[in-house]
Amino acid sequence: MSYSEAFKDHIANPRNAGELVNANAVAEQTNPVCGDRVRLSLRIRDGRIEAARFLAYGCPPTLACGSALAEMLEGMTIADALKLERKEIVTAVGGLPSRKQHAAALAIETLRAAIQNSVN
Amino acid sequence: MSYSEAFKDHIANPRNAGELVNANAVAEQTNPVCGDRVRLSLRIRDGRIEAARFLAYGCPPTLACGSALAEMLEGMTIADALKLERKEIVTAVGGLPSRKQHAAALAIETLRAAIQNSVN
Amino acid sequence: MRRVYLDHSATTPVDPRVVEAMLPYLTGKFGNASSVHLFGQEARAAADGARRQVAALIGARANEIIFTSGGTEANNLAIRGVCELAEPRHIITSSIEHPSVRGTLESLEKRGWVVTRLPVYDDGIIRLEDVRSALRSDTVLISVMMANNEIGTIQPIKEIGALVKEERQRGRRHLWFHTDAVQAAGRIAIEVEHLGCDLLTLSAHKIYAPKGSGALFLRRGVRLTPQQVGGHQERERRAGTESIANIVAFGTAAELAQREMPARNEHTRRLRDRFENAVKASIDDLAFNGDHKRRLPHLSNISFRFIEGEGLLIHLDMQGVAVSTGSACSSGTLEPSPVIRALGRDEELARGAIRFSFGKDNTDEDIDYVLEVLPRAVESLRALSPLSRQTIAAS
Amino acid sequence: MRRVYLDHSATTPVDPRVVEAMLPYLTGKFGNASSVHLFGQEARAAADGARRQVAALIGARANEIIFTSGGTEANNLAIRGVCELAEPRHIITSSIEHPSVRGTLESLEKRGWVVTRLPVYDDGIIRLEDVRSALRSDTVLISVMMANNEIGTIQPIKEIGALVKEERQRGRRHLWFHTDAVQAAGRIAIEVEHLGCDLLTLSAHKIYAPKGSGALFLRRGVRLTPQQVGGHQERERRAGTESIANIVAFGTAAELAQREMPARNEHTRRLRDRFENAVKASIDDLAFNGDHKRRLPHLSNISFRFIEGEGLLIHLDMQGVAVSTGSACSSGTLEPSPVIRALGRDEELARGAIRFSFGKDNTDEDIDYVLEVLPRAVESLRALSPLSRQTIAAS
Ligand SMILES: Cc1ncc(COP(=O)(O)O)c(C=O)c1O
Ligand SMILES: Cc1ncc(COP(=O)(O)O)c(C=O)c1O
Repeated sequence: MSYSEAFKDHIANPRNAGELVNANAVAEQTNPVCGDRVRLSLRIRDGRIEAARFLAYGCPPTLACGSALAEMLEGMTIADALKLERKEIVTAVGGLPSRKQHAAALAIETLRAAIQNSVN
Repeated sequence: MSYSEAFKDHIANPRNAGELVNANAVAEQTNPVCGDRVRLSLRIRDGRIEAARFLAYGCPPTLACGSALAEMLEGMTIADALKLERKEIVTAVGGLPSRKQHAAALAIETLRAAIQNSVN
Repeated sequence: MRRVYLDHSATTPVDPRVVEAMLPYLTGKFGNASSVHLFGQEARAAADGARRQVAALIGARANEIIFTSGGTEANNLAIRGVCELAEPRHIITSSIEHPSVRGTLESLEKRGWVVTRLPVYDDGIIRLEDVRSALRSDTVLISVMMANNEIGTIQPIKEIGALVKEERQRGRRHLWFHTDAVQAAGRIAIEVEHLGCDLLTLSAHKIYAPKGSGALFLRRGVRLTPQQVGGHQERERRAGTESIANIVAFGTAAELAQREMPARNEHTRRLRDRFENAVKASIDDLAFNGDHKRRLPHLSNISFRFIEGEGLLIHLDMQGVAVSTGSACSSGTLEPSPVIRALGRDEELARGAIRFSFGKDNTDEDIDYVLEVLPRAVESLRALSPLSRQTIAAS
Repeated sequence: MRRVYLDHSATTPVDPRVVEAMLPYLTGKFGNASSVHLFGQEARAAADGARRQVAALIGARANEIIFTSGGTEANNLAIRGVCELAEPRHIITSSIEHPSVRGTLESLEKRGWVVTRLPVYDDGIIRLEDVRSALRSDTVLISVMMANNEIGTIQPIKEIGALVKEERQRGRRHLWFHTDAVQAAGRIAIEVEHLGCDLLTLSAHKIYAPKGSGALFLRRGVRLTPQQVGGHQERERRAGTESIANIVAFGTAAELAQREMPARNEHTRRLRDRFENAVKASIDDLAFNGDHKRRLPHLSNISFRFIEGEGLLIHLDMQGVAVSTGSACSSGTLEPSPVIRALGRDEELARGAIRFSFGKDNTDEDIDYVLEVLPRAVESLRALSPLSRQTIAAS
């Protein structure tokens, strides 16, 4: 369980942390097994994610995946965001052991819920 | 099982080793459990042990006890020799762990047998 | 980067005096203690000397000490060794034992033993009355640790020992009392006679000796089924070539621990108390885990609300500060610490618990540094936490 | 006084390169491999590196290595670990196993297992046909050592491995093959794939690393009941804080053993052969024990008629020469060596057996010295022996 440099950087310097006051797409998802939680707030305009912020509680992979997700979302179209897969998040944090993959899954799940919840 | 200096000296420089050609009291005893063997030959004159020689086969305590016994016998009266006890042999070799006491017992036994066998 | 080690309950650095004492047994004096010749005698004499040193640390006789490969082996040997003499019956233990006791007891449960786990309440300490009322006519073993490895609480061992004696005086036979003193040794004065325990576990690497050596005190006359067999070592109680260098190290460390215990305790207590007071002053929403008084002097376990311990651990680690979330031995998993849960804490507090354990070589500068780093780390994690009210609002 | 160590089968001096490799793990890098922080990661990385080195020595994968506290523990773990998965059935072994295998099997016999001990004939080697005909439909385990610790004879491991494969191909399940390679490792090239064994035991202190470290090779997919429980270490196969310094030492020693094996073997074989030839020329009434060819290159086991081995051992020891009577691990007792008895030798020859085991650091001067001392020692003991014809006649 020794973490990669990319991973540690996401922990030390989380990207896009916080909550958007003028978000129009928000979701918070919890992993029922371990209680990990990710909250995502997006500002979407013309089918594109203008701004993204995350909050996370839980094991370090959950924090890192939240950070990686929020970072990559900014500027992305909704269509592309919906195509994002777990393994792209895993790659962005420099890899995760198999029993931590759920952290990336939770991030993707939260993204999809946020887009679903978006008030256009 | 670290041996005393006295003990090691008996092993390195056995006293009175050998077989008397003109013995008049001889015995060889075997410990039936471990096969250790002591042979004692004595020349007895006027109720006194003039010369004593031992041979021994077996564990080091058996060799040391044979040597200690033969050494202390020379010059001893038969009456005194018959009073010799196991613990005197044990003392002479610098002590023995309890599970090696049988070596001193074998020496005493051989002494008594030799005196019994003596042709006066 | 400055490195500050505050994880002395997981393992301790080896004392240079201990390294010096063991080195001859890694070089010229390399004999096998079973060998009859001089090389073997040197090894045997060294092990015997260490046995006396370890025995002295707990007021035992040298021939009551069985050297093992560590505390885990000693706990396995104690519990299985006593229980395997009997048909499955009943065992009493606490709900906050180290995994090596917990795991051994679970393996016995699978074979039909019944285990009663006593609660520790919110102070992390079992109650003598609970022990008394858990006793059954078929109770064979009581195994209660002397001091806990996560929160440092000290259990009423002497009182349990007295209870066991009382039961014996009433004619009860076949009731044995084991205590895991791995964390307590070198921090609490131990006298096995006074405590009334029949078996007691020690581990070398918690008292500034290398990992891979431990001991079981087995009171004279108490019978035990050996677990590792096929050799006459340790008076037929534990087969296997003795790890002489480690044993010598353990002996030296035991002697130093005994001699320096008051000074070490005073030092770590002062650092720990200074640390706790400063943390209390600079960080909100904390919970200190375990009874404030009846605990080891070198250990502080704090739950930080809204955050999860491992994130904090990594933050601190990236800044050179080594701490632990719960038991080092179980920190491969992400289960919230069962010890903190046993205090009645909610899951969030259990997940946010961090153990700071101080050592004889920590300095005030170490504490200064941690006090600089820790509040920032907590703050930045709380800024991320959806549970906290301190998160960043962005526009 | 000159000291000559000829007891390398009991234990070996620690190679200075091995001490150097382990020292950092006794000083700065003291972390517990279970800790998440940097100190822990250093320890874990070190153990992983050592695991690869040990695996390489026997052609295994790193994740097939379980570190233990020594060869004895590995033998216990292998045999009990495999057998405890099943109801008591049948085991095949040789009649000259090391006490740690012998003792473990005896403990299983007490629980209802049936053990067939194959004869080794006068050459000290079992026969494949005997293995084949001992096989029963309920045979669960074959445990045969790779090379014997007293006489060095090499057993037909590859052939047994092939037999086991054959049986599997015929549809047999639940038959496992374990070999104790403690004496063979570093002296015979080992490829577990080629040998076809499922479990294989190693011990660090026989290959110039410290005592207190060993390993069990467990072929991927083979199931095993852990013996020491209550911790997640060694992939749940062996609980307990890892002895990192010893593990690093073991790894380094394994790498050196692999690299230097040809040179070491050539060196010890030359010394051993020179020694044997000179002894043959200068001492009468000898018997060389074990097959002359199919044996380890560093070992010579000789029975001296008319005398008992321990007396000779002490004589030599008093002159600085360290040798052994039979297995170091059982030489606390005075039983004639069961291994020599198994060759069909009479009791006198069994009691008169001495093992000379040479090492990489022995020199020709060492041999010169022993050749000077040994004949005199034999002579003086024979002079005392009532069994001999060379005793002194006195008048
Ligand atoms: C209370 C307690 N018992 C037992 C152990 C296990 O000892 P070892 O690490 O020597 O196996 C530990 C160490 O983690 C401990 O803290
Ligand atoms: C063949 C054999 N197996 C097992 C062992 C036991 O190994 P250890 O000494 O590491 O317990 C030995 C060492 O005496 C041995 O020679």
